[in-house]
Amino acid sequence: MKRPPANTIAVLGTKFRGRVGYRVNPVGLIGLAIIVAWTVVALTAPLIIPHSVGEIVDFDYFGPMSRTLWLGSDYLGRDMLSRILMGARYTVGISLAAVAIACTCGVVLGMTAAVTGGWVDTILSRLLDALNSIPSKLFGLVVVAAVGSSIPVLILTLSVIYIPGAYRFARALAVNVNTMDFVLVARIRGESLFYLIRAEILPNILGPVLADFGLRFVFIVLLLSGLSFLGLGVQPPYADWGALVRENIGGLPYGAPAVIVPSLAIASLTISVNLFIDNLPAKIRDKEEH
Amino acid sequence: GRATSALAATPKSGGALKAAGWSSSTADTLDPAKASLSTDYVRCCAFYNRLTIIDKDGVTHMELAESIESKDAQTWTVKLKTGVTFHDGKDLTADDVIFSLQRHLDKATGSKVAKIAAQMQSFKAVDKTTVEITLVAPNADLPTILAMHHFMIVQNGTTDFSKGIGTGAFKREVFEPGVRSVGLRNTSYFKDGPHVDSFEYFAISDDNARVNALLSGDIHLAATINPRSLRMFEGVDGFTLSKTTSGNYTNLNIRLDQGFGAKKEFVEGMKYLVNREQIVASALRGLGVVGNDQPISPANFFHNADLKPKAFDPDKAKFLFDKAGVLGETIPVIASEAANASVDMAMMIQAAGAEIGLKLDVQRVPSDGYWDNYWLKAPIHFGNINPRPTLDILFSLLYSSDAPWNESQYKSPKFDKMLLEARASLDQDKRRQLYAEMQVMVADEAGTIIPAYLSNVDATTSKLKGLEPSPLGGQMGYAFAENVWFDA
Amino acid sequence: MNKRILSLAANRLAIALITLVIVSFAVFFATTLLPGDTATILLGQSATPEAVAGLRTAMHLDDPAILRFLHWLMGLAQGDLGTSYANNMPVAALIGGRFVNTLKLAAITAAIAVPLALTLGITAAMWRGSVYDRAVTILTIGIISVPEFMIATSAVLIFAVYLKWLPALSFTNEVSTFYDILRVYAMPVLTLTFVVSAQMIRMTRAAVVETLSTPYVEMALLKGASRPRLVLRHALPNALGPIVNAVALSLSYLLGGVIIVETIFNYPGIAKLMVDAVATRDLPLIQTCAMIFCLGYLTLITLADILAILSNPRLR
Amino acid sequence: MAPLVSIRNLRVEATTDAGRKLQIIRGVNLDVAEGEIVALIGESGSGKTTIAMTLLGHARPGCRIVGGEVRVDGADMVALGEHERAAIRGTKVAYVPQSAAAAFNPAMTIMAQVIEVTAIHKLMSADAARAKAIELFKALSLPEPETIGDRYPHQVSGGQLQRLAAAMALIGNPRVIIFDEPTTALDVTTQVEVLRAFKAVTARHGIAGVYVSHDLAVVAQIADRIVVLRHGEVQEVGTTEQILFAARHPYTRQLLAAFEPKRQDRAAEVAADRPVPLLEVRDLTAGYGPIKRDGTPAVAAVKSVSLSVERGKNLGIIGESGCGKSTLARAIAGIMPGYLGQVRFNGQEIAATAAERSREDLKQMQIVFQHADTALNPAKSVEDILGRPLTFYHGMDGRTRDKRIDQLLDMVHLPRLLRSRRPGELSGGQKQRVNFARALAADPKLIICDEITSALDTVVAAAIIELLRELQRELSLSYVFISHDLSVVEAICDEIVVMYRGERVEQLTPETLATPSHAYTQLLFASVPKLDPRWLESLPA
Ligand SMILES: Nc1ncnc2c1ncn2[C@@H]1O[C@H](COP(=O)(O)OP(=O)(O)OP(=O)(O)O)[C@@H](O)[C@H]1O
Ligand SMILES: Nc1ncnc2c1ncn2[C@@H]1O[C@H](COP(=O)(O)OP(=O)(O)OP(=O)(O)O)[C@@H](O)[C@H]1O
Ligand SMILES: [Mg+2]
Ligand SMILES: [Mg+2]
Repeated sequence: MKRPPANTIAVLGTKFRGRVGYRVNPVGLIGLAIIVAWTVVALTAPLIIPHSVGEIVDFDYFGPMSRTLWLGSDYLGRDMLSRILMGARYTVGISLAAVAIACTCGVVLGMTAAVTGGWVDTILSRLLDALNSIPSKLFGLVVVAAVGSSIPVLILTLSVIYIPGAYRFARALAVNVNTMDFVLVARIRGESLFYLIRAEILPNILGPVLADFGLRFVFIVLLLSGLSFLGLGVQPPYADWGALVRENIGGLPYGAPAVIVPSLAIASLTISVNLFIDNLPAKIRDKEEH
Repeated sequence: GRATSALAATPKSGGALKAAGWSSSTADTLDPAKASLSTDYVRCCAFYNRLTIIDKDGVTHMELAESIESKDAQTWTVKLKTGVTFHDGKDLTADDVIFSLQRHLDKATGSKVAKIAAQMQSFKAVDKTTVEITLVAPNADLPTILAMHHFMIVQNGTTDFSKGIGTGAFKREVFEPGVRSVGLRNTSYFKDGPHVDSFEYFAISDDNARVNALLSGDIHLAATINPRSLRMFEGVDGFTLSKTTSGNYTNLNIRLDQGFGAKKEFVEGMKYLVNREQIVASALRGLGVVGNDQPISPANFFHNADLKPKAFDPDKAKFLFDKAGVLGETIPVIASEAANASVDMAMMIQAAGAEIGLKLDVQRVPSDGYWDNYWLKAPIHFGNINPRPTLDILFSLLYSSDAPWNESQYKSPKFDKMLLEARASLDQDKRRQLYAEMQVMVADEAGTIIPAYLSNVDATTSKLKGLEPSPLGGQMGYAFAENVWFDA
Repeated sequence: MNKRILSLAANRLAIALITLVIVSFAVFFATTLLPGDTATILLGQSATPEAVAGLRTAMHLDDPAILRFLHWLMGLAQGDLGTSYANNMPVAALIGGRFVNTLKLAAITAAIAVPLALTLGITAAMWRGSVYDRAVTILTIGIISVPEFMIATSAVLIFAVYLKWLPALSFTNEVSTFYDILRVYAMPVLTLTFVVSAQMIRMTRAAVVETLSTPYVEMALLKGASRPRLVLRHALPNALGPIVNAVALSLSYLLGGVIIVETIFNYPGIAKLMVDAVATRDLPLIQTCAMIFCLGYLTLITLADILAILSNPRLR
Repeated sequence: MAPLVSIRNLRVEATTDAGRKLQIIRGVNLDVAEGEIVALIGESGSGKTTIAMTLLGHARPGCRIVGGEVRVDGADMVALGEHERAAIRGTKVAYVPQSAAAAFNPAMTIMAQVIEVTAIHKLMSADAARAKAIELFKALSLPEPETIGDRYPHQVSGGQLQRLAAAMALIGNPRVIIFDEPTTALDVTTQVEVLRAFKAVTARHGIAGVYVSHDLAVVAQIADRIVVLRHGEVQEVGTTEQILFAARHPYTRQLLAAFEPKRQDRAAEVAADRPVPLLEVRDLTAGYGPIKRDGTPAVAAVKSVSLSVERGKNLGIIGESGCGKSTLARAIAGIMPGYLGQVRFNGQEIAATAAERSREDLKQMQIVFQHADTALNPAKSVEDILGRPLTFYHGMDGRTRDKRIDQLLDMVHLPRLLRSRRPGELSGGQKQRVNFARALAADPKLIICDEITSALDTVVAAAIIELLRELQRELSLSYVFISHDLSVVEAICDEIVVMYRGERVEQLTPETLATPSHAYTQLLFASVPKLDPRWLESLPA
């Protein structure tokens, strides 16, 4: 049933083995390349945008792709290319940061609950259930009202909204692993909780945890625009990609690039992240040479 | 097709009318005093009537009243039409009128027009169909004021308004707040009509969805079309657009009593930094009329046409900002979806500012709670003002020193004096002169920048006839239901 | 065993009640943290201080919020959901029909999305690494990367505006035949299926893949078990914990998160009700909606937890 | 007539994660005629399990059959398509896995898994299958044959599980059965019953068998022919008599020579000046299920057992499969949720659960779990598994740790090249040794060894025994040694506790070993198989 790693991989692998010590998969590599490309765009956006993001450069709206405006214009007649390049900053940066925080916290807490069990488990689980039961819009509004709006607050809010989900999965996965003998072995060695979750549990649930990470990333990218519209975080004239889709949704009937292109940008990023996660480079254990 | 409005023809009877407004919520009400959304107005217009009504040319006519007269503009005599019955069969009487008007004075009612109603000092039922209203001070505009949607006449003693018992063209069949309402033709309506058998009204808050519902034939009228959706109707037959510019506007308010607004040059500079033509062209997609920083729209009889809008002049603005010493400072500007198109306007002003080194920090805040939390409070923010029937109301609401909604904290004793003088006068020419001068004062001295008056476009299937623009607002001043009919 | 399940369920039920109380307090504090109250919001632009004060007194909003909340809580204990501040109607009347609508939509969506997602997830795991598997991954991620409102709007444009096959709006009050149900629910259900399936597909695949590499699955293979049997009988039960959690989380979205679908298809459900309630700071309504979401969520995850425990004999 | 099974020039390759190819089986030929049983013996890790699996057309994950053919009843299992192969598995060829613990699905009842073959191939109705399974359980001397099937795999002992796995293979009436070390976890008395059952079944249906084992005496009883394997190559083939009594190949002779580990006179080494025993267990009662009000568990697997281990001395625990040996070991190690009684270590009473014991106590007392498969984290490499106790207890890292890992591997006779592998890429015996090496890494004072040589060939097993002795001499270690291999117990233990049905029935010393008093013990010793092909038949039924 279980397939040996595809042979194409091995070929590539042998090439890299000497220097890198990692086995990389071409599909994962493509994913990584796209992520890196968007990251570079995010970092250099202010330098490469042809127009300022707020400037109205087209008398028309939802303009088509043209020689002057490569990706057409948006609903106000602003340059879409510039807006998307700048949008990469928010979508890539904020989403990655938020998903990293959400998943790290969620997974660590989930594993802790599973390994510790007892009342720690009960309390953690119920608290996070309660947190998850609060509608996220209400939560967002409260945050804006209570702490105001800034990028760090936005990132934290996104993370908090998605911690309970990550927690549930990690816990569900970890309780199963926790019943295995090898965890018992580590326990009677006197290992600390931290070691148990990091070294014994995590490697055995990594696959699903990463899949969850990938999904959560997508959710966060999408929720980001929702929160921006609540006034949390990204402020005009800047906009993340989700917000670009949202503000230009009126262009959908006309097939305007202003709504299609940011959607494609989101899809390219989220698909890449997921492909990369599905095909993470693996450290090569076998160090023997012939 | 983009024909503006159908020619009057003989109305036909029958058909089930379905129409969609753009917002509704659980706060939907059939209490005219509390009506706040356009959907509330539409429903109230369908179920109730007012004493007076304003026609498409802005002229006041009688509706439930036979006549309204006064010699001194302070004591008014209202004579009611006879033979008008409520949906439950009871006759309309003077007591109903007094109850309906007096309600607004009771704080517990939560009336939206409590402030305006407060000038009505006492009511007296002279006989079964005559009411005498005495005002605190003379006001020549009373008949026009009574045409406001909030002054719809309800039955004496009503406590449960969800039944919607009025004298209107439709009898309430269904009323689910935030969902929909259905009215059936009132067969004993005192006027002609209504023409349609039933009227279902609900809200589709998503702009595209509303247009799509119309295009797919699910509804017959879609109110308040987003300017960017107009293209959807290009090259499609069978739909009619109806445009109204009634004096609704979104404005930038700079409070003169605090922050940057305290510097006169800054406020003046901002007025030159606003590219009004561009706002109309890009943000409103042509659905607007360039404004000149005062609230009286060209649709109003007293509009001062000589007052030209300030030209977009970044250099002059820069000069003024330099003088005020604000260049290089970060100036927060609050905008919100709650104030129609304000975020777009803010971004356009921001972009213009960026060109000359003025750093405007546009903060988009949630529409939820905007009016309560930011409007009137933040040093620089946007507002959105609905049309009012009289100029006096607008000025006393927004610009007199004691105005409850003095958005820029504009205080001018001279202005206050002129306002009182105009109100009490029955001499139209004198009033016109005073009002013209006051418009200039507001445009030059107040901190409210009114770049444009917004137009409203409603779309209907071409089969629906009889919809005409009204200065009171879209959807025929919200009273379309009893006036429209289906043409085969 | 049955006794064990019963005591487990009873235990969880008790804890769920406590969670419910925690949530209701949390929602209460969240609501009071929001600026503005019902009176100011109802009065909107015309909220002058006197007007607000007057309305407040009239609506009995002058009592401290916590008292009103406790009052509501006591009422709840007696089955009374209270009266809406915004329009003075009993909350139960406001929610009734809309709640049923929400349940209908959720049930139909679940009936379609869950089997579909599980099938896709399981088959992708079965043929993992294949073109099929990759295609499923890319399609799922691709589809959920498209914002919900865009899916819904596109569906309306295609099926209602251009093809004219379906109504653009879901008039639930006009449903009488099965054909009507099909027409009315087709697009909302399609949209929601797209939205909620991804999580189930991906997590199912990941969890099943993980268990497929265990020795007992290899042993089953050596017994001559077919691929479907390997996956369904051997891998799936051991991957059930995370899968039921994914299903529970996805379905809980259907109870409170379908605001966009409700708006675009004009479907009267309780998600929009909650948004309205928050907008008007209508405490009894907010609380009741929150309780409904919370109860739905807790029911789902409690079921998930119990199933997960049952699926692993070592946890029993 | 063509043989029922014929393997020609079989070559199996493993691919490491770096893409490097390792030859595991290098051109093996093998024939099994109808009704014949061929034993595969040889070094642990020589490829026995791998060959056995190829008979089902299967190679372990990471491995691939790269050449040769494997014909079973005419069909080439290598070339067949997935469906045809599946149709043959379980009906024509069945497999008794080496590690029953890992081969059972933890989420299904045992019965469901045992009769699954009949359901897959639609051989009989479920009721008939269940009845047949119960018959098999009885034949295999399983306790409570009627209800044991309703339990889950973790609720039965190691030896029970192994027999259940055999039942799982037998139920489909296959023509060829592959027994991969099917009796390693069985005590000798049970083993006798099981071997008889095997013989009876194979004889009755003319079943051909491939029998993988390390226990030459067992092989002697059951096999018609023996194939000796080393490094993936056949060393020698012959009839049982030939191989056992006239082996030509030096490796075969080595295997035979190591069969009976030498007893050693250890009396002299005993240091009598230490009055406090290292480990003392008093009236220990432990078991499973909910704890009753009086503190005893619902199912008591160990009842009021007392024992003590002197410093530098070894205690053997023997007894029937399922009599509670592992439970006792687990209770001592502090991993039973609760027990009654007292455990004293180093003269002090220690807490009932490991979580409450001090790190030093934990380090001093190590336990080696019976099932190496489940006790090794499948996601970690051997290097990490062995390195952790070194780092954890001794703070080693870098090169010192690497060196120590290599030493440990050498000690348990594992090639150093194995350090980068994961448990899934090791043979049964290799896993067992890693498991044991991990306990050694802690440098404890006491090791509780639960079946640490069961999967090892005689040569390696002898070497491990030698290692134990050596360590004991140098570091004055003590062992609690649980084993079914009485010769090993005899060879290494100073005292032997015999358990029966959860109770301690007798304590013996090597001197009194010859004259046990309890009836069960007598039966036990009588059941130790001899290297004589006719021994089994000669036993009274
Ligand atoms: N995936 C793999 N990668 C590399 N080597 C492997 C892999 N799987 C098995 N091996 C090696 O193949 C050899 C044969 O393993 P096999 O399990 O057949 O041995 P065995 O003879 O059954 O040993 P034992 O008696 O210990 O069970 C072993 O040396 C093992 O380390
Ligand atoms: N989790 C459990 N629940 C119930 N009974 C159990 C459980 N685990 C083991 N048992 C039973 O307890 C008894 C003792 O088991 P134990 O594992 O200690 O036996 P053992 O002496 O080690 O046998 P073997 O030599 O076969 O490994 C067995 O009869 C077994 O069926
Ligand atoms: Mg083996
Ligand atoms: Mg045991």
